[in-house]
Amino acid sequence: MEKKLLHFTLNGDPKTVAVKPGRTLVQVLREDLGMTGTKRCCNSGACSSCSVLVDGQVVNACSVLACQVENKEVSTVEGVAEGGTLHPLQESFLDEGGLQCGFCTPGMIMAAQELLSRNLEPTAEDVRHQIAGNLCRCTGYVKIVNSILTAAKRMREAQS
Amino acid sequence: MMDFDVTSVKTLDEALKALSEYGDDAKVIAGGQSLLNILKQGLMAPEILVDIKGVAELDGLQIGASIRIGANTSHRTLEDASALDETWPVLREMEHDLASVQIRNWGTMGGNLCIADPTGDPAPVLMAYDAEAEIAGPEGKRRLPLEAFFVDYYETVLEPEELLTAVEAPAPPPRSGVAHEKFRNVEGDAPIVVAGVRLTLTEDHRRVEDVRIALGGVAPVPIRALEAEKVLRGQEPSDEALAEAAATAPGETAPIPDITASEAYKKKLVRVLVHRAAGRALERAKGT
Amino acid sequence: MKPYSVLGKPIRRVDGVEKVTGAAKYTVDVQLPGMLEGRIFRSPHPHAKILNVDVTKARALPGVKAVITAADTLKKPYGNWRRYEHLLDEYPLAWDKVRFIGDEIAAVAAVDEDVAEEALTLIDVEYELLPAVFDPVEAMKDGAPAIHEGATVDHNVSETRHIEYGDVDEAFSRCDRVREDEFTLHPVAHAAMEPHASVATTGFSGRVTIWTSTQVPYYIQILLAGALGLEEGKVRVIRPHVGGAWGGKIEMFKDQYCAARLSQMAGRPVRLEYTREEEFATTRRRTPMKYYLKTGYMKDGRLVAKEARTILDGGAYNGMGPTALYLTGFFQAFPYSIPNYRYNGYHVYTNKSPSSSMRGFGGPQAEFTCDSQLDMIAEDLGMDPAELRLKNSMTPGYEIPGYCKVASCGIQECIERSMESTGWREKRGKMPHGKGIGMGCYGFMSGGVFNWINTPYAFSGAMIRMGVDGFVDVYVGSSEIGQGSDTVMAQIAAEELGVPMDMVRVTSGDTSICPPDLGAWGSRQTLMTGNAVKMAAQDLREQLFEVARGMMMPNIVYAFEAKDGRIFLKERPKRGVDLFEVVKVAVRGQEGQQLIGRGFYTPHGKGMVSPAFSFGAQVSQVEIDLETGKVHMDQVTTAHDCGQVINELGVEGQLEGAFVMGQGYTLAENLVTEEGQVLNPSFVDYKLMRAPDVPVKFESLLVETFEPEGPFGAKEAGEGLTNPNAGCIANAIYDAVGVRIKDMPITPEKILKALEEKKAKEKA
Amino acid sequence: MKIEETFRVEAPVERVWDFMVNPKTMGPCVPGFVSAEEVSEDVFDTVMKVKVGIISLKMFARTQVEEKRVPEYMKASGDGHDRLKAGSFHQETTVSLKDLGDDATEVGYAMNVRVVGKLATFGEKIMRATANKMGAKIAENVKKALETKE
Repeated sequence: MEKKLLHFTLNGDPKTVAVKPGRTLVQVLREDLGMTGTKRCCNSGACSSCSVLVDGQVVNACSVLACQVENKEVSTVEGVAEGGTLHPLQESFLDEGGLQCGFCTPGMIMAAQELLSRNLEPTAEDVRHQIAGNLCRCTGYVKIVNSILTAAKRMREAQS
Repeated sequence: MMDFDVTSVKTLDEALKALSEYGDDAKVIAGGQSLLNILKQGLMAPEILVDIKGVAELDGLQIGASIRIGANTSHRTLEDASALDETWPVLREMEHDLASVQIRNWGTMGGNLCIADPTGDPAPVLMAYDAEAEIAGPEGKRRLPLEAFFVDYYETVLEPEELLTAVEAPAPPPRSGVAHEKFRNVEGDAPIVVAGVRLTLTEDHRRVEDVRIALGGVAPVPIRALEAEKVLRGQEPSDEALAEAAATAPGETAPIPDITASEAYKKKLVRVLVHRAAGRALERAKGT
Repeated sequence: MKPYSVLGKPIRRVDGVEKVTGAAKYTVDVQLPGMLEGRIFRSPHPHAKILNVDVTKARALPGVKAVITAADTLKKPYGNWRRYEHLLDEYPLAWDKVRFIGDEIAAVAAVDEDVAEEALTLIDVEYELLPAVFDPVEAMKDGAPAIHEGATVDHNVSETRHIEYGDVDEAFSRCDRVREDEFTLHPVAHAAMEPHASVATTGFSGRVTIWTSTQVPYYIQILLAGALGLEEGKVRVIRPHVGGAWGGKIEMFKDQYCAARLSQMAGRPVRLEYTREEEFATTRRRTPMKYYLKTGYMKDGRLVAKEARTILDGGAYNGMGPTALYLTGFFQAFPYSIPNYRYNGYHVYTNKSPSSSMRGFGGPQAEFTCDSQLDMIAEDLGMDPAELRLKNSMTPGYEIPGYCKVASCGIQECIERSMESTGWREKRGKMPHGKGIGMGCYGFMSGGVFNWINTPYAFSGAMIRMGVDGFVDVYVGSSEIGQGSDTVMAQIAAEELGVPMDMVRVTSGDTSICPPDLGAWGSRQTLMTGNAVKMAAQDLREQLFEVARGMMMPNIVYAFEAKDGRIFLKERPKRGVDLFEVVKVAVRGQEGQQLIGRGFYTPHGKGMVSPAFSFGAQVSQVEIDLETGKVHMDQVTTAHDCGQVINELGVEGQLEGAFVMGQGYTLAENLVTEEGQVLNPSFVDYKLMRAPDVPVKFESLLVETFEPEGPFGAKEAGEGLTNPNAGCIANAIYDAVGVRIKDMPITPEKILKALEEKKAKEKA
Repeated sequence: MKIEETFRVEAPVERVWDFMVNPKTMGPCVPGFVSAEEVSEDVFDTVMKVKVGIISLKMFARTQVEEKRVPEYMKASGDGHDRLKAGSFHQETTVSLKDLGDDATEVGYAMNVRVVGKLATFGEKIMRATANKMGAKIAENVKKALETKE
């Protein structure tokens, strides 16, 4: 099938890529743009390892046709740390032990980032609900939930 | 294999034109949260996808005497719509617990209904709310009750050149309560059985004036439990009456056994969920 | 309070920053110029003769660069069982027969995945279908189809294991009571988030370099070299970050062989990544077992004799099944002192994907059956099941002659502390119908003393170099697979050398740089590689002291100490020098001497299983929906004895993760097959626990003992933690609603059915 | 996946037999049937269009008659796959006829299909859902074809 030009913003930078119409966003990010921070794990929208933000909303990049993000803003885990300093979410994942093998971590962080962008005072239940789609085989989620709550707390403190 | 062309349309007319042009070779994609999985498996090989996600006139809610949900409205939009709390709160409840946030953000109400997976969450709730489907085609628009929209397992009444444009549900009559129940063994997972109930009391709150019981996951299509409704209609709103109706419902179902549960167990779940949903609907009706 | 500066504290993972920023490279992220995409052609039949394989059409497809079939292989069986050749039953590509749906027949490398997939559809194979058998008991019957024609295979039984000590029959004859039960255990998938994947490239020198997702780089080097007919030095295995493994990556898999072979033939790098469907349907599974258990005991609760029999559904090939066969028998007698014990296990071929090692390596099956039966015994005696466990649990110094010696053992304290903190005595049997509390106990090995490949010895090695760049470089062959071993090794080195963590760099899992190490299986890294690292650090420290002595010229011979980046006189701490001044003097001094410490470890005379054992007790509290049978996990408390805690954060993480994995094993996960076809090879249909399912309250009690054989007294904290989950949940369910489910998984449907049958009985 | 039906046809057993052993006449009774070609004696190539809900696949199969006991029993087996090889299947079919006298026949029809590949794993539920209906439809079509006087 003919390739078509796709224009979108990736972590703030304008991108133009020629892609086949049948390609998914995760393929374009990982294969065509070499942005391998976003992981492909189940390729069926059931594990959310490939979570990225599209116009600020978290989606499964394996279940989004690349051509559907035309003119939209996509952010990935590579864009979370700014100016060489880690995001509070990343710091608290390290402090709370919110990761082990790390394969689900980029997706977790993107899902958490969406939550905190809407609600800086989440309860543990809010957090568990937000990451219900994100599978993790290592941690049992306990320390991931703690990490996100700690990040929220730190971000609140930084604001006040 | 994902080897197809995609044409992104911006208006309903463009969409319909594209569909009548390509006919059987085309499939409609909105959010594609289910469709893409089927395409990846190679279980369907369309020449072209008609991408309607950008059709603004199919997106969003119109709230008045009834609620009109554009086919392109995302699950997340419904989940966040506080304007529903007054009259259609259970739509929000249901959406809040549908699949994962990632899927709610990109998946649409129209897509969910058109895939016609009988275990889908929205259909039974919408059927309880007495919703209608609005379909656009070459000959213009037609409307039909949502329960008539589903024909068979993963099959709807839509002709290849037709498009679901919206679902519309009236405000429940006064003294009504609505509730949604579902069972799943793992949270955040697809439900095994879903129940939606709308229960309306008589003015004196002494009798059940009307009731609608809708079920998902217990037949090739979402169904109404009409016998169970009959049992309850006109009765005193006692727990016994609810229990009797709930006990009737399983007889109206024909669940497909699968690796998640046997036919017998699904029937048991029907009784439990109908009883619970009816109970909560009754409480809400009393509160009005 | 121990004098440690980095041990026993919650320490950030050394690989953490890379992982939270997306910078960490996993095998699936490796991209090389000109890299081809590989795909594997698999059998659609559970059992068939291969009459003909025709790949001419596939080879002719534009964009296809290489296609391999058995004709391009050495047709030599391979596997971890090099020391037990009769167990080698698997070939790089099937040539005579296919034995399960998914058996590998051919592989292609093409310019992209679309072309590769199209090429697969152009491969034509002629089969002669053979009758298939899917149930191990059926497979053992006369006239069942023979899946392998090995001289040592009889009625599809590929291996048997026997364990016996004490006088079992005599002991049974003097027991007050005897209880017999049968259990069925189901298959589950490792379901690591990162699929099996390899990227291989062949240089003009003929040297193969492979990046691969594995627990055992050293094994892969040997096995791949063997399968390709190369000297081991001609194969370099690099293990990038690994996205989970749990025993699912301790063997050579076809992605590794095919990527390497295809890269040889195409002369270009080849990536071969399994799809999620291939992960579920064609790799490995936790071994399904039929378990028969007979226990004899006295009225006072003393366990006197036990007999266990298992039939393992091995699937189409041995995998590591025979080890699971042995270990499930061995740990059936853990962590209790049972003086008379007999075990007979049978490993049986069936036409399904092979079952093999998975976290616990037979332990979860052993403890589920053992703990379930113990509670039934306690009820029979009218005893508190926790008291029964206290009465019979092992104590330090416990010995099973000829099998193992248990030096450190904190099981009793674990039981007591988990009882206290959960209010066991107030709760057990006293909560309202539907709520329940249950206990499970466990013990597990800290690394196997055995090795399957080439030598009988388990070994680990380490090398530590200090350079003028101000860093300590630790080189180990251990495998960081997410469990945190790199962090543990860094802590041990930092502690021993008295330097801060951020001065230590760990390089692991590259066979051309790191010392050989058997890798990550059997919970061996902390104890075995840890000992090697400690020894290397001591060796290096002595070298530093020597130089320091030359610098400081103390007039009498003082003992030196290294701490906080300084080397000083033990008795006069003020007199000292900066550690890196010492390094600089040594390296830049007139001798130009290099500071490299060597360390190695291999257990000798440590019995047949392990030099040391971890122990623990787990208490779970559940609430059950009496109308649907659904189990809600309220709370879990685990008291774990891992000797000296190295990294608190790491141990807790392992405890929590292991429990939730076990919760899935017990309540939801099940790899369902029908006539050999896996029906749920996706995360849509295979149910892993999700965040809202896990216990809201999770309590980890770290019971510290000192293990003389472990580095700083440390033991394992990884696999053993999966062993008690199923039993303790099953026992809590029984306490809640009085039904005992003996066939796993314990689904809501089974619970509800049992509840109804119970009601019916009570009526009658 | 099993498709089983036992039904009564108002037609003499010989006629039912001739009808059911001939793919040209029997084929059209199977929903989705497209064509059947005789390759050699008792070997047929058939094309089916499987359309189950959203799933729509063209399946190519070769069927071989393995056992015939005129006019009461026939066993046939076959292998097939779809164009993209998303799925392949192996099927065994037995037809047994019982003469009920006065021009009526009892037909026992059993088809055991083993589908593998994505079609089986993804389509599992969908196919189970339709298996029963499939059997009923076949029976209905056979009756219609045979009971209408020619």
